Amino acid sequence: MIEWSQHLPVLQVVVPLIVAPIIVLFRNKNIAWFLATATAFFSLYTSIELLTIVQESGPIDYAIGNWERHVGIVYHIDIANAYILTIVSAVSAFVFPYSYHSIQQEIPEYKLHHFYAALVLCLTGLLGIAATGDAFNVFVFLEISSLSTYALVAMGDKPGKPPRASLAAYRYLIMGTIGGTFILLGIGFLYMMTGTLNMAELSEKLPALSDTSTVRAAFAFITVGASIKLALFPVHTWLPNIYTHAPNVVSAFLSSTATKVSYYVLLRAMYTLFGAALAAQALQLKLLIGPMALVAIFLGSFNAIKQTNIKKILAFSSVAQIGYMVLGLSMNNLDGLTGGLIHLFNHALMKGGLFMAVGCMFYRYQSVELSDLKGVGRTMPFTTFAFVLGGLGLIGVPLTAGFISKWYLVLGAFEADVWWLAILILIASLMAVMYIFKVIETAYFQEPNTDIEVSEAPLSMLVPTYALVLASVYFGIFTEPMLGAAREAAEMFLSAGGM
Amino acid sequence: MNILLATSTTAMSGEGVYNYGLVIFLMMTGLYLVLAKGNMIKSVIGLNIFQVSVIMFYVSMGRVEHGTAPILLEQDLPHHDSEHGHDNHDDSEDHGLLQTRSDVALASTADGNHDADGGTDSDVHPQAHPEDTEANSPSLHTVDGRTAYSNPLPHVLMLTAIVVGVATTALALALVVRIREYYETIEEDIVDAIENRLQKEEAQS
Amino acid sequence: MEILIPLLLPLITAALIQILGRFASPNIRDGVHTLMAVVTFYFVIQLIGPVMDGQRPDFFVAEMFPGLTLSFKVEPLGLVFALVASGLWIPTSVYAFGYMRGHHESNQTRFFTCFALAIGFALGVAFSENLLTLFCYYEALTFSTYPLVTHYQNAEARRAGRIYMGILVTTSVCFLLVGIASVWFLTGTLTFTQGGVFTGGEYETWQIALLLALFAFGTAKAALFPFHKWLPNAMVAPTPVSALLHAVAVVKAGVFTVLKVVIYIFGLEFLSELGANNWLMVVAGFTILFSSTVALFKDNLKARLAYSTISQLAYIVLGAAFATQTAAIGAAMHIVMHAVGKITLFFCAGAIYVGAHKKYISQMDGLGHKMPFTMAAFTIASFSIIGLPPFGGMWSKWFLGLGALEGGSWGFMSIYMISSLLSIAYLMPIVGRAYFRKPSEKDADLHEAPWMCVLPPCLTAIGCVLLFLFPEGLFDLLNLMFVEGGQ
Amino acid sequence: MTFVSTITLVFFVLLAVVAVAIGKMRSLFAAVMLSGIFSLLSASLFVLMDAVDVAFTEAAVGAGISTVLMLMVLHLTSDKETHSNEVKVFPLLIAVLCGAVLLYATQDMPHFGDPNAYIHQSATADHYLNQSYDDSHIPNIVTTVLASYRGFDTLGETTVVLTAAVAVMLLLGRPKEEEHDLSKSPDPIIEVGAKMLIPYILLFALYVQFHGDFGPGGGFQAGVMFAAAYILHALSGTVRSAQEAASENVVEKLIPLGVLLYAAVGVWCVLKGGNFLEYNALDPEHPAHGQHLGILLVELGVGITVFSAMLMIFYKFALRGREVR
Repeated sequence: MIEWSQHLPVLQVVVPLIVAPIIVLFRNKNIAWFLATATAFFSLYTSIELLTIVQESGPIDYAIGNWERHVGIVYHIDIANAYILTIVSAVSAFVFPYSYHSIQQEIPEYKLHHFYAALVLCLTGLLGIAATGDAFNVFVFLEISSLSTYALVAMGDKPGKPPRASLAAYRYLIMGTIGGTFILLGIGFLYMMTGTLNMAELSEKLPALSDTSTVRAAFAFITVGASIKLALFPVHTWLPNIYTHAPNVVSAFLSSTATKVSYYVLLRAMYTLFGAALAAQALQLKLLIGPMALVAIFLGSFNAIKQTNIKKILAFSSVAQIGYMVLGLSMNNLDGLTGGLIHLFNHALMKGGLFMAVGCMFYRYQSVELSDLKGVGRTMPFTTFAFVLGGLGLIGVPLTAGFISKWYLVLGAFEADVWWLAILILIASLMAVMYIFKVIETAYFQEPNTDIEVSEAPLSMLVPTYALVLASVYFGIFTEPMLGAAREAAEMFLSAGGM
Repeated sequence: MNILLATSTTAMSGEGVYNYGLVIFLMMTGLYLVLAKGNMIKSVIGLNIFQVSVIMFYVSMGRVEHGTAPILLEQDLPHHDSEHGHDNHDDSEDHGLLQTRSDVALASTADGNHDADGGTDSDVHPQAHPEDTEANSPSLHTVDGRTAYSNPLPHVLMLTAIVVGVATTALALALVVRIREYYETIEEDIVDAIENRLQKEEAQS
Repeated sequence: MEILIPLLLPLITAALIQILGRFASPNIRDGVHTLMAVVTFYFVIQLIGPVMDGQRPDFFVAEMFPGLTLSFKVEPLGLVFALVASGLWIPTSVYAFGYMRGHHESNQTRFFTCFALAIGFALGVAFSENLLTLFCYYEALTFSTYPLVTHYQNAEARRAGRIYMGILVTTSVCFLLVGIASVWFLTGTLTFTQGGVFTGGEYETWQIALLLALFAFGTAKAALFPFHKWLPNAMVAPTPVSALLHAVAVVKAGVFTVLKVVIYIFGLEFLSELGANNWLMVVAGFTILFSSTVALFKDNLKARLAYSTISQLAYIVLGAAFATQTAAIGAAMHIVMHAVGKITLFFCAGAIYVGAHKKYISQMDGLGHKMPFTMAAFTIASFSIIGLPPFGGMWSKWFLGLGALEGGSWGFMSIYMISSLLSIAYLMPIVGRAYFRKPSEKDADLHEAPWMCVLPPCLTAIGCVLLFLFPEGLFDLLNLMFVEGGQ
Repeated sequence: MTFVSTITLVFFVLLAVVAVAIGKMRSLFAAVMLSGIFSLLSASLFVLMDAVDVAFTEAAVGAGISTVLMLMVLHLTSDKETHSNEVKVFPLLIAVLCGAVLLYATQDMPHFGDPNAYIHQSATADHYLNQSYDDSHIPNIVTTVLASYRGFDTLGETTVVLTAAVAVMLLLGRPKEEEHDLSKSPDPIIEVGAKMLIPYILLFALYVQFHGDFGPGGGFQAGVMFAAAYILHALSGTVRSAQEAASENVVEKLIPLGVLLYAAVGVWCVLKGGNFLEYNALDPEHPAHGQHLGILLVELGVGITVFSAMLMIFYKFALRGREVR
């Protein structure tokens, strides 16, 4: 009787939103884990379904409460939303099952169900940001995801050790709240000038107002706010500590979802809201963030090389990879933007896989310091091999997903007529070789510490890790499904501004 | 201050933007307190001030001169006369920028009428009943004989923002408690100093 | 489909080795390895017939980018390279068992796995239908050989590994990939096409010269100066690796790429008309003379062979640089001739190391008496490398020389001649020492290495002779390089 | 300048003074108190600007809950700021830069209170002002917009509250036996005084909960007030005594239940054949009744979650105690 498929857009967000309180209600760690995992898989199913529908028959509008778009909140799912939704839910579908053993070791048992509730809430928030077509709704869900993130990260504190995770979370909270408030302010300016909060309506009305100072300031605030959440240089300072000190599951989850969603917000702001309205300013801004992205790439890679803590290496590498994504955006052409967008997905797979592999190492060694992980390649061959595969992707070796992104970025640089940029992009990927091989050399070229007996990580952790890592290889060869979506999304952004 | 001078514009176009100027000052104060990175509690207070000033900004934009809270007064309920806001666009004729917007408003109102009450009297003159207006001090809340309500949407949005604000504060304070329990201070620079020392020690061992 | 079998077989072999390495005895593992090598070679041979008939079997795997596929196609040049790589895999596999066991090496399973993978990727390079596929396999080859180079997992291996990866990856990413992307950007295709892909466009000489430079230096596996340093450093690897990979598969993948790009991407005529190839002749010529000279002064046998390899690779690059058909055929033949000759030399060097534990030429006095088979093979191979009849090396030098006259000048012809003299100078002393000096007292009880180490060099030495006697088949096949193949 | 705008100006000046004073104040206790005053002042300002609902909430939350939480944290730590009050250049620069952009933004803004401003002329505002009563028969437009038109935002907002509660439970939660009650033995005068107040607060909270349709108030404000009553109970007695009245277990169950009630209403609408949160579907004959019912239920959901979440946050702070390291 009820056509459930018609409600898919809202179910995508509401199901995790309902599951989270149920988890709190049950207060049982196993049920919590099961519900969270089931939700992740349901999300994956929904998002793939949405992606197919959108690819076949164009964008879907879903009016919550069945109000018109200027009255209520309307979900607008087009190819870009569906693409981001797929990334977020795909990663959760791998990370949540993985978390079962990993997190039990890291936080006390009586907190586990709350942990899963927070995890699912974070998922809810991220999905909500990606699905909505209402500017203020973005802010609400942004805060859901942010608040849960702060708590999740702080769970990385080790008893008796300095609460570095809490400290990192506190500092992120300060920056993140400023970022969120900036976005709120920007939305306020837009609302003030147009009288609407609906993104589609905004993009229709803004062109006429493009030369008002208020709209320009709104653009500035939203861009800065989204950049803070995205951790783009120079407001990236919160990210390394967050990824380093958070529980491994959380690092894996956040690194492959949160920044992706922020990137999406930035894209929406730049193309959908302001694309047509502030074409010139947006172009200038892209010129401005281009160099920032470059600095992020080199600074991130350079810092990654210097680190001795694997998670920190990966964290700084994330700063660099975010630089790649933004660089693609700043090129403002089809190939570049496609590169940026496909890198969202590819990086999610690779970085998720890498953090999960590191999580496996931590599970056995209780440390992620390189000095403690000597010879891990011999004690944990499967885990280390997964790390190597993921690392190769990060470097951008062909036949891995990372290559696809680099290829498009290089073509984008050509298309933008800056050939030296192509070279710089590639040189930066050599820096990735250096920091990945730093880990590989420690893993294989140093004698394992003989006084601790170490075996492989449990299968429940290895299987999801391999699933992600192998997926990154699979999508490096059979690129079509995701690359097609990324390309379509890029075309959409560049042509109509996306609404 | 320039902004204050803007006050002298005509009454109909509002009272200038001076209070945005003041909101901005509060925002700057709040932002400075957060970033000055001294005492953590103070940072949280600064964050609060920052957020409240944004809320103030929203609320300011929702206000209408001579307006009242967006709770329909007795005389404006449909059994009296329902359509009051209709000829808003008449007022805006001196305001070129707004022409298009008023038209949109008009068009959509017309649509709305069909949906809702069918043939409600959209042409009834929106005169308030004398006894009601007396009770509600006409000079404050009526413009051209119609009740002026402030815009409810910013209020709704800000209710959400306040909730977000208190949630953030609670979380920030919880983190501060955890930090304090180990470092026994809530001064950022002391925490940093302890951290530097600890990390040096770890590097040595 | 038939093309897929030889491509997949080595990978399957790798998987089998992993499984058998865990659950079966080393004999079974190694037996299966050799068997699979033979089967692979058989299936590669099966491709000769169709190709000679003018067919070009192909296979499409996936579309990586719109209009850009991961796909394979057999054409004569690639087939020749594939024949060399898979053919020499058989003796090398036998040799490797003898060597690795003779040394009681650890991690043999990993070693053989990577070995098989490397062969598989080399075949992938050979059969690539377009530059993108080639690049994928080229990089895969680099990464699969890294564990082989660093097999000993000590500080020296780590250093060599860094140089190996550093040079190969840096050049391939910074030059080769940029070159490939530029070709795609300029022409909209990466497919290897008869006569090149630049036909019809207007290009400046410097543009094409620059692009050629991206390719020539980008394929550092071709060891063109100044990106040759990795090759001598990679000699820390066990000798079978040096033999098959750093004398045959890997380096030949490099020169093969250069040759293929020159012929099928730039087009010989296009290059020579623009004159964009001139600088490459100079660089290749310099590399020949330079590395031959360096080889003279190396006492470590493997190092000397490594520098010899660099100079011989430059022969091939120089042949490609002439951009004439004769020279191209000569270069392609040299891939085969040098491969068979040089692998023999490395086998011998390894056999000497296993049997006599000697690394340095100065210690090899009188070895010919103690290890007659090994040294006989060494002598034959040396002659072949120098280019003397009745050994295979003569034919390729002949064609290269003709090509030099056709497309270059007497100057480059003379470089070939001087280099041949130099090769006499660095190879003959070894033979001389082995036969004409008395073995030292300590070496009294020296004897041949185990048969698994001695048989392969003898076989490949015989191969040198056979290649001299029956070159027609190879020549016919290579002549098809310039014929448009139909289905 | 009208009377109202003059007062507004005065309030703004006061706010500015308080804000600067907070920056200057070395005593953290004073700073926290001033921040409470800041909230109260802004609440008054909101009333002046006709945002009664916002004012109500700000007073309850900013001046109430936030201040209590801060005081509790202060109780756990020193109440003097040790570091000096010198002006830091970099933060100042950022603040000034931000201010400059904001000032720039005001150039083209509609004037304060201008009835012709875009937002008052928009179709959105028009619908809210002229249609909302027909849609739901509720005079308080804010309530209709909050719970129906933008009901999904409010569901999100309730989820934010749930998130905060879960987060604080994660951050400060401890096994029962390790919890330390922060409160001291009660002062009888305060205890009696407070106990007398509590029934009235509860009564008022109930009124606010169900009167939100007609006047300022609603689930959120009511929830905060309920929580305030219990918090007062705890502050005047001990936390344990408050827990006897509202046990932690029950409170923890209530938090998700509120959100679930809200979401369930949404799903119910779907089951009835409407869109998510389409209350009209609840009573197809009389859509306005459906709206009314839906709004009532979701407001109740909000109230439950906010009450229990605020109380839980308070409990967790209070029971964290001083840890002996």
